[in-house]
Amino acid sequence: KPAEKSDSSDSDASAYVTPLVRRLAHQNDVDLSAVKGTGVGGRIRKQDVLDAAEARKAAQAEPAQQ
Amino acid sequence: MAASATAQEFDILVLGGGSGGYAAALRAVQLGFTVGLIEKGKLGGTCLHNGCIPTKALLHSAEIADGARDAEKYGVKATFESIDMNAVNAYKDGIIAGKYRGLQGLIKSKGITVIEGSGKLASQNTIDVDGTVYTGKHIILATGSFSRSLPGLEIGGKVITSDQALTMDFVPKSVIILGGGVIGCEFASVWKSFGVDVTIVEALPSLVPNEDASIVKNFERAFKKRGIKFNTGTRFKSVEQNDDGVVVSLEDGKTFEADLMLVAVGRGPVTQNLGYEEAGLTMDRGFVITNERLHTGVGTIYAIGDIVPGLQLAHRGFQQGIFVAEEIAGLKPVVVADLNIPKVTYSDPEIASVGYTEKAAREKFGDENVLTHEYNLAGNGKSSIIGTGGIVKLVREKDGPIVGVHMLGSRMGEQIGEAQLIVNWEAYPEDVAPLIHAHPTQNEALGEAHLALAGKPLHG
Amino acid sequence: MAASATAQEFDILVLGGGSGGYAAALRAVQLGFTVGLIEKGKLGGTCLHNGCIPTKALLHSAEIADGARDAEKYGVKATFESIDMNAVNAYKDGIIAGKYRGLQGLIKSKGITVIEGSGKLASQNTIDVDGTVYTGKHIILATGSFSRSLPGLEIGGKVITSDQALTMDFVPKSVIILGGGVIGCEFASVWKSFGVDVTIVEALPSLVPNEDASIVKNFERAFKKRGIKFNTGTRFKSVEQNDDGVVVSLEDGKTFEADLMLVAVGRGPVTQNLGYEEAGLTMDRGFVITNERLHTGVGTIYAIGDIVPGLQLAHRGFQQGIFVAEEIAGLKPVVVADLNIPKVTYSDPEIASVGYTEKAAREKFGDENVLTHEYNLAGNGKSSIIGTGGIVKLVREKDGPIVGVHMLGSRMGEQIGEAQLIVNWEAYPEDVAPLIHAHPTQNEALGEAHLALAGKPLHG
Ligand SMILES: Cc1cc2nc3c(=O)[nH]c(=O)nc-3n(C[C@H](O)[C@H](O)[C@H](O)COP(=O)(O)OP(=O)(O)OC[C@H]3O[C@@H](n4cnc5c(N)ncnc54)[C@H](O)[C@@H]3O)c2cc1C
Ligand SMILES: Cc1cc2nc3c(=O)[nH]c(=O)nc-3n(C[C@H](O)[C@H](O)[C@H](O)COP(=O)(O)OP(=O)(O)OC[C@H]3O[C@@H](n4cnc5c(N)ncnc54)[C@H](O)[C@@H]3O)c2cc1C
Repeated sequence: KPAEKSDSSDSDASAYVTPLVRRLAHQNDVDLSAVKGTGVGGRIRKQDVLDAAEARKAAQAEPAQQ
Repeated sequence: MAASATAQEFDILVLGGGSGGYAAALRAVQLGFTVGLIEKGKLGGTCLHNGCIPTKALLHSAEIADGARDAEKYGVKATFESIDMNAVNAYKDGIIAGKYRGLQGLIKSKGITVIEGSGKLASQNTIDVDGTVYTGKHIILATGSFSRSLPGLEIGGKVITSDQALTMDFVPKSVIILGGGVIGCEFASVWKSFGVDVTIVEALPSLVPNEDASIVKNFERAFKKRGIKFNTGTRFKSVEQNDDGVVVSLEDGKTFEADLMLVAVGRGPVTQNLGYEEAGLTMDRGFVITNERLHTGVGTIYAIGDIVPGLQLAHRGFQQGIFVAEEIAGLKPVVVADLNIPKVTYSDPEIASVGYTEKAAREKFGDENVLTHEYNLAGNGKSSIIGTGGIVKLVREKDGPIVGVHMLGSRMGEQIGEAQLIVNWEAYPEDVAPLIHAHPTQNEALGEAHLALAGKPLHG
Repeated sequence: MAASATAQEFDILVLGGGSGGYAAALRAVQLGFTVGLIEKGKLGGTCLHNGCIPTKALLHSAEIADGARDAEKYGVKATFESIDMNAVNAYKDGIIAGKYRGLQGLIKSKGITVIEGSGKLASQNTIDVDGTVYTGKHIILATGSFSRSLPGLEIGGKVITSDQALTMDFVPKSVIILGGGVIGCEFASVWKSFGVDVTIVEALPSLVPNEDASIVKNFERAFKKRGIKFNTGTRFKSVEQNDDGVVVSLEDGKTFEADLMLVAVGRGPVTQNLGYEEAGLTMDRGFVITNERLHTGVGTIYAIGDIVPGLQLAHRGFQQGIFVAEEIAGLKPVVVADLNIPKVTYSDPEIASVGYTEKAAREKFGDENVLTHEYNLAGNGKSSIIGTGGIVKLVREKDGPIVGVHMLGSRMGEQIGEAQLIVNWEAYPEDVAPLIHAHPTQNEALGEAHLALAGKPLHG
């Protein structure tokens, strides 16, 4: 997929996360490599991690409710 | 008992209106609770009236005196004449009065009921204030601390504590300071700048013994260079007062003479005869024992500030006060470990530290898992400009975050803000390194140290 | 051409040994490259010899002068007599000499080849230094900046720039400063403390026009209180020199007289006749245009520092120098936007800022998505103790991170370290709030501001 290639520098940039985001991801058991960053250059922001944590919680809660 | 106009029932009763108590009260009313704040002396407590604030005012007068004395070095022709202690006290008291007025106004405007008088825990939910009984659904104990002495060492005459030292109307010729911790070193610094012959006597092997070894070494060197004398590693034995002053003897037989002796051997908790034991609180050498969340284990009673074992610092009191108010409100606040609370000694040079010392980190993580870097302020332009030496020492877990920052130098206390964020946010040196710090500041010394520890020193 | 003992081929050739150039060279040798560093003047460039360092030395002499003058307020009897400009210069030059020696030693010890002489880009891979041609696989241009003037305004005699102002051997009675930006305001501050009658003339509607509106307002008020005069909003028209001094006329006909006029209207890039256009670089009003990663778009030529449009600051130069060395090494360094680079004006009071102003944030995120908080230093104990007012202003995205921190007050420049971490790490006020700051510091003003913006002010 050649389209993905031009994205590679983007994903390199998003590999940098702030210590706050890293710690938050750790606390919420969120795998950063699976999170899509919405910040400048695809950078992962705090809200992205919170959203990912929320999404996972929702996914886990669903079967339990049945 | 006559019915009083003041309500006698509160959601929260706070005993003691110092740093811890008033912070708890302020946060509690913000969260919608009714609060009764019991204070027998002055709102603001030790910190405002006999602690942080007056000492820092003296230290600023000291800085001004040194500046005038050394003015010529900077091309300024000025003559230092003398210290006018009445004027120093007027300045200091003016600062205290301003802050005190502000605090009283704030407490009042927020609707906190201040109950003047001496309180005693009467049951798990009541406090007796000079005969009137007040009820609180929750009780927060914040009765603070007092200047301790050693067994058999009586305070009086020419043997004083910080309380007297802060209200003296003359500059002594010579002083012996018993205790080389924060308070002792701050007074040593002030007096030296005021022209006093100062000798510190410390039983432990060094001054500021809680600090990282590199800080200790450089701090002692700086004090020596300033002409502040100290005798460490030998215990105090006795003191005699005579017409001329005091004669202090150590256990090894050495004696020292001076006009005065300041006893600065620590602060004891104010907990005696306050009904704490009777209510069933767990006590240890006078301190109130709590769990990590500051609950005493009895009813809905919490304890905060200097009566809880640990760092005796005003901002720890603030933090604990806020914490308990939020805890009562069910907000589940985050526990901040003492280790990660910033500590500053405001002497010249200043010491600022947060997190693990190198030694503690080695014990915790193992020798092979700790890396350190020491950056010398000789390489920092702004420090040279203001004429200070010093160091920044970083302690990191190998392949892990910065776990300790230790700094020494004039004005370096102000760098503790960035340092504490780094430690509390578990930053790696590599996280700090790309953020080049403003030039030329003392702050960039922190940046350089992180660059170096990240393996890419800029100027090294 | 005679064969020279010095190698003439390098992995990296750096043109200009100022903040940007020498940082690039140092980082490049660390990464294993061979480096030739071409410098026609003195290593260290503007910042060390005619910029940051000497101005901050003057500002410290100014602080000492003010301290001696106001000593009585703090209980210190001292008499301020005069400024001895020769001694001021000796102090200042001593600082420069020390740093210069250190830098030369460092550059040498790291194995960087310093090529003395004036270089000119001869092709995409070569630089001609006074007739000798050197080759670099990569070239980094870092030729810096010079004091600009206005069209038709000639420098000379009693009309000077910062270069002359930094080497004056007398204190003038009165000065007119053309330009109310950083450099103009720093000199205004120094001279006022030295007893000079100072008037700033600024064409834009305010002093320090790049700062947040709240900072501008409070800064102007503080300068006014210090007796620094300024006339804003009207453009300079002409200046006449006579035996007594200068007469400055504005476009509205107003005139001002003084001993001297300092022209501080900005810095222009040093790029003329250096072969830049000929090599095909994109130029704009003398600046070298690059992409975000500082590549010029031509061959392997990069540009850094004051010749690249944006903030003209030494630490931006350092950062860009390090960045380009790492970029060449393939390390893919993180881009630090100019917006997130800390800025300090070292006048009294100091200004420190990083990130969006309120106005810029409203434009970027929309009026309804921006929250701000202004904390007044009147509530900060340490600021009262050292006798300064000021503010801390925070700008946050609603439900998002802090995007701007703006501070004013004596010594507040040193707070920029914590501020830049907060902004660069995209912290929420709620991330900062639980970390109580050390008491009593100026630093805790930052803590209070974050507590307030997180909805739980401690003292407010
Ligand atoms: C010389 C000196 C310098 C210091 N410098 C610093 C510094 O720079 N930075 C720093 O962080 N810390 C400093 N400290 C420590 C700081 O002052 C204390 O940590 C802080 O005041 C503790 O707060 P607290 O609320 O626990 O107690 P306190 O401030 O002691 O307040 C307790 C209050 O309770 C009242 N009280 C006691 N018993 C009763 C009762 N039975 N009924 C009613 N009221 C009662 C007291 O009157 C007092 O007002 C310094 C201390 C000293 C002595
Ligand atoms: C009065 C004043 C105060 C300042 N204060 C501050 C401050 O407090 N903080 C801050 O961050 N910034 C400050 N600055 C700005 C700072 O000095 C500059 O941003 C910084 O020096 C830029 O670095 P540079 O490497 O781009 O250029 P420069 O430092 O100007 O270095 C360029 C170098 O290139 C050399 N050079 C030029 N052309 C050639 C050639 N053809 N051949 C060989 N060598 C050449 C020059 O001799 C010079 O050494 C101040 C500036 C001034 C004027």
